[in-house]
Amino acid sequence: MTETTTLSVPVTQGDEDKYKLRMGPQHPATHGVLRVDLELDGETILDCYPQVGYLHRGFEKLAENRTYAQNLVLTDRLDYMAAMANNVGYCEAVEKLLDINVSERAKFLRVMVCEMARLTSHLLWLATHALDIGAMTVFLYAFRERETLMELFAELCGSRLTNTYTRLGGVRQDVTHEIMMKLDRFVNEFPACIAEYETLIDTNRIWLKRTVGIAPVSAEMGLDLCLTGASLRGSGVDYDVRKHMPYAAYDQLDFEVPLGETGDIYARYRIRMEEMLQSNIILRQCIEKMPPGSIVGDDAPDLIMPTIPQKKVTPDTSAHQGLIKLIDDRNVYMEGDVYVATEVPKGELGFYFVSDSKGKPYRMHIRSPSFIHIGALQTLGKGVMVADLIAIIGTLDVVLGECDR
Amino acid sequence: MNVQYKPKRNLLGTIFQVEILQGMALTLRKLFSPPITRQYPEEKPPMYPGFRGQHALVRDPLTQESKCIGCMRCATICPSRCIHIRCEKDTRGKEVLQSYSIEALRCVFCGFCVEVCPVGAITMTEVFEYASYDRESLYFNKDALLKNWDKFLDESGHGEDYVNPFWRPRGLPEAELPAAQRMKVPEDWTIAGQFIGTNLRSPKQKITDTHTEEDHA
Amino acid sequence: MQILIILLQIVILLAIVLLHVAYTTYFERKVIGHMQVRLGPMTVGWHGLLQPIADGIKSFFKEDIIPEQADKPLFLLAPVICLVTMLASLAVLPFAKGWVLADINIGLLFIFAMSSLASYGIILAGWASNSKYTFLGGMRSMAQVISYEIPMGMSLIGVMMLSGSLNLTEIVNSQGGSLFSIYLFPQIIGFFVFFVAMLAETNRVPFDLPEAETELVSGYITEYSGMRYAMFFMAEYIGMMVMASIGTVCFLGGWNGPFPIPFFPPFWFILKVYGFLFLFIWIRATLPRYRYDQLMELGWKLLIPLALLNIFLTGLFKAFF
Amino acid sequence: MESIRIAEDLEKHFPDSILEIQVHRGQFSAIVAQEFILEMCQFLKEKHKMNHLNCLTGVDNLTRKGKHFERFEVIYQLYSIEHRVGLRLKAQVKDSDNPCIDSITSLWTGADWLEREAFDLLGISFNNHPNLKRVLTPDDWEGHPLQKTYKLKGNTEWSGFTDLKEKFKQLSQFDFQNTHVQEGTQAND
Repeated sequence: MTETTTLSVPVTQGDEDKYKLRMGPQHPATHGVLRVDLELDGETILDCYPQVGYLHRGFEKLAENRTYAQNLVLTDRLDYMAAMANNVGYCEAVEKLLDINVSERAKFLRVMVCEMARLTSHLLWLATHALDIGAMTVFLYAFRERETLMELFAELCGSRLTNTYTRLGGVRQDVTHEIMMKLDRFVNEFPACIAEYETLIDTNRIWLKRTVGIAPVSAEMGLDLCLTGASLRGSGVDYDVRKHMPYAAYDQLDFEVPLGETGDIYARYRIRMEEMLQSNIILRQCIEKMPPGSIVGDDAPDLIMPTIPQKKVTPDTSAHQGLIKLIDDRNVYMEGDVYVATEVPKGELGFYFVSDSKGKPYRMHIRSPSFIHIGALQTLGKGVMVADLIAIIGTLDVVLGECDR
Repeated sequence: MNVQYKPKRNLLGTIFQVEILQGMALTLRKLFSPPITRQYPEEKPPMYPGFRGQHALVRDPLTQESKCIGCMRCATICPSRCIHIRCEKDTRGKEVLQSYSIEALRCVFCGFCVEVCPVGAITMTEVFEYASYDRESLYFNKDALLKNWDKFLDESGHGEDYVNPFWRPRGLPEAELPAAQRMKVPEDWTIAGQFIGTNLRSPKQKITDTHTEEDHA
Repeated sequence: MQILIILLQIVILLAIVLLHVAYTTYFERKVIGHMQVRLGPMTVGWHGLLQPIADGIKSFFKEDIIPEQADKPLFLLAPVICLVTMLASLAVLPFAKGWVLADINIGLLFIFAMSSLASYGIILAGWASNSKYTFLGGMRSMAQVISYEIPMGMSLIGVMMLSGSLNLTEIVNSQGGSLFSIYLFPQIIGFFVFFVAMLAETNRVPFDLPEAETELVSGYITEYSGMRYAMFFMAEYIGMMVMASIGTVCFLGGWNGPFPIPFFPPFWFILKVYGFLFLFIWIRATLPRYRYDQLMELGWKLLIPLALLNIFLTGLFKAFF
Repeated sequence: MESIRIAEDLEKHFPDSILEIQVHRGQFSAIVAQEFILEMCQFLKEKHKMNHLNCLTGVDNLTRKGKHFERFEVIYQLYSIEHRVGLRLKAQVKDSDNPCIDSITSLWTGADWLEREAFDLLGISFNNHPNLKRVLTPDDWEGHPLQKTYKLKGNTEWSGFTDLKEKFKQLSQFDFQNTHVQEGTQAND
């Protein structure tokens, strides 16, 4: 039927009695359109080849032909579980590139929506991860809280999923007293909800059997595979962009980064549960510390940005030791490149921008955690069973919208 | 901070399946708790003002025509390039809108067009149920967009001079806003009335807001 | 005449059981729905009461798709095998004193035989569909049945030893009429083993590996549609009822209750079966799923030794008291 | 240690390969020649504990001018979790027709997919890469979309899609009932 499509699994001599299974792209547990080509011996996976690209929309090419402000809507569609966090990541990167100041209130609002997005994403992760392992009741309990947050998003910015909330130099809307009241009530009730999920799965012997010791990742291995986020912290590597390269108002807030030891599925599960509690603490602080003021910075650009440089570009202002040239200068649209990482729920979301002094990015690269995590699946998926592979896909917390871009 | 693990199951817990029974007790309790789901077609979700739904062109109560002045700002900013505008100069040399169309199937519902509009002509209504079986009916031309506005006014019961206050962003100084967005808004939409960080739970600093009482009730 | 009466009884029994199947699905959806803080079916009829009828009509009129590469005769036969064996095992169940179609002396063995044959249907379905997921589902089912027939049989040996019979009516009678003389108390280990094996035997959560939705799409029934899919479905639910009935008969004293109900003797029996079904559903709403090898481990390393221990203890009990 | 010291140290060890060290918005980057990129990464990873590879990507410099810029450059954003300091290497790939650079998959397994992505979208090949195939676009895709020469609007469809349309046209000649009739006649023959 499909002569044109070549099977990517290389068939070599003596391989004929391997059982080949193409899991996905339409499969209940591959979280979107991930396809995994498996070679099985019974139910044990001998080789595992993830295939992505079914959702490739060419964001990096699209971005080269749109202004910085317009590209914001693309980031909603990266990790659609936490669109707010992507918005913030994108804006932080562009603000670094174009040297735009953010108002203090906007910083706190950004942290607030970031953490709300983290909660929505982690709740959805918990829901689907538990469903993958078979505990289907957790699914709806988690959605109950997620719904509260989604409605808060809708009230705040007019959209539930693709928020487009941040703007260069600030955010789109201020919070109201009502929203903060609702958020406050949510923050108070949330730890009890976490306890509820934990009653169902945390100490359950079947859950423990399915998660403890499965797909362990040591610290070296995690760094080798370039894992980030909870997947790396599960192995005990203390790497959280919010602490290492603080952005928005994270340096003014007090929170902890949970670290695991064993690096197995259970450790990552515990870390995400702890992270939810930490997010809750951050939200509480945001409510208490929200500063007054405007929601955009003083030099925030208009939404319709000019496409030519506003000031003359002056590189090579001062030289340092011959070779090192400091070309830093306050100038919008000056040539140069920045890499800014933010901690989205899935891991480290980085934006690498190259500017050629025009109003559109010359090159935008999205370092998407999901893409790298699916790449790691190739290593982690070897030698486990089919049921474990499902759990591993769940624990890596991949979103194909972000992976394929 | 290292993650805390719950204590390991002891022998009695293993024999009597304590943790499974706890889980089952929870599900049994939930059997008698009220459901959280919404019976959608009968029961509509709450719509907040400013929901980015169906597009509409605001009908000017004075002229019964669109307010659009044909400045092309919306068509310029639109990231999916789904707005098409044609203007012509009339006898007095004034730009007159000839056609205005939005391809709703290409729209990404970012709301940028509404945000940049200097006169508040284009808006996004709270209508979200307008799925259709054919593409043509989702290609809104000027008449369709004006009709959308009438439909929205009918359904929501607003007067014909209704202006969605959401499109005047909260928390911005009045001076930074275009003229069309400088409208009369409730107190807590201005910077003076904005939410400032407080401990909402401590009784001393309880803010005297009418919403507070309702929410706690 | 005799044959006519029996035929009439069979028809009545079938009608009642199939109606029960339909409404067990409704009950399951409703109970799980409410446990998951949602409502379950609501649109067809008052609170969705006519939903099972609508489902039945829908699956009856749906197209019966046969995959091109499938082994056609076996593909068509497999659901029939499943359903017929499950229906056949209904024959020996005593619903009340004298309310039994075939009061044979090896009732328990007959039921074991039939439930093993039903898994034959599942394996055939997995093989004949010629699809990878169904094949894995069929393989899992085979392994599961082989491992769990043994602890299941062994767990009931204790009951057999106490009652001294394989006839189900005899087993109920030997438990006496009072609540405290039922075999649940002396055979608590046996009951535990039986209960776990029963869940595995009927492919229910946490042992629903042959049809593990998130792993094998739908397991052995992936390629089925329409009425044949519904037949598998019916077989599964009849299987649940048969197993619940066995549990009731062997451990909970069958139709005996605290007091007899005058015009409807099987009242207590049916109530106990409903209790079992609720437990099935309740567990489904709560627990995650085991992995395939862990399931084997549980069966061979825990349940069989426990069942053997139970036999040993029962033997000691018999010998000394 | 600060980024600038690391950059200087790198310059000390690879004096000929470092073309320039830039700082932009406080971020340090070293423009390097492509020859010793693997050794440089290894040096940074081992000596300066830059054990986290943030980002690996390529840039097509066709319409961008710079002193040392070649047509393609490969960006390595490295970060030391222990010292909390990062450095960016911008390796200039010399051959613009057939760009080729050493793979760093021996240092980071995770670079595997990032290099595949750079190959897929920019057409930069990586020596010693275990499985250099397209990752985001289909295997039979033509061209590398992120090159500046890649046409934004084409007048031809992707061959896979035209094949599919051809197939559909062939199949639509037989409608559903006809197939049964044909089968029947064949059986009779």
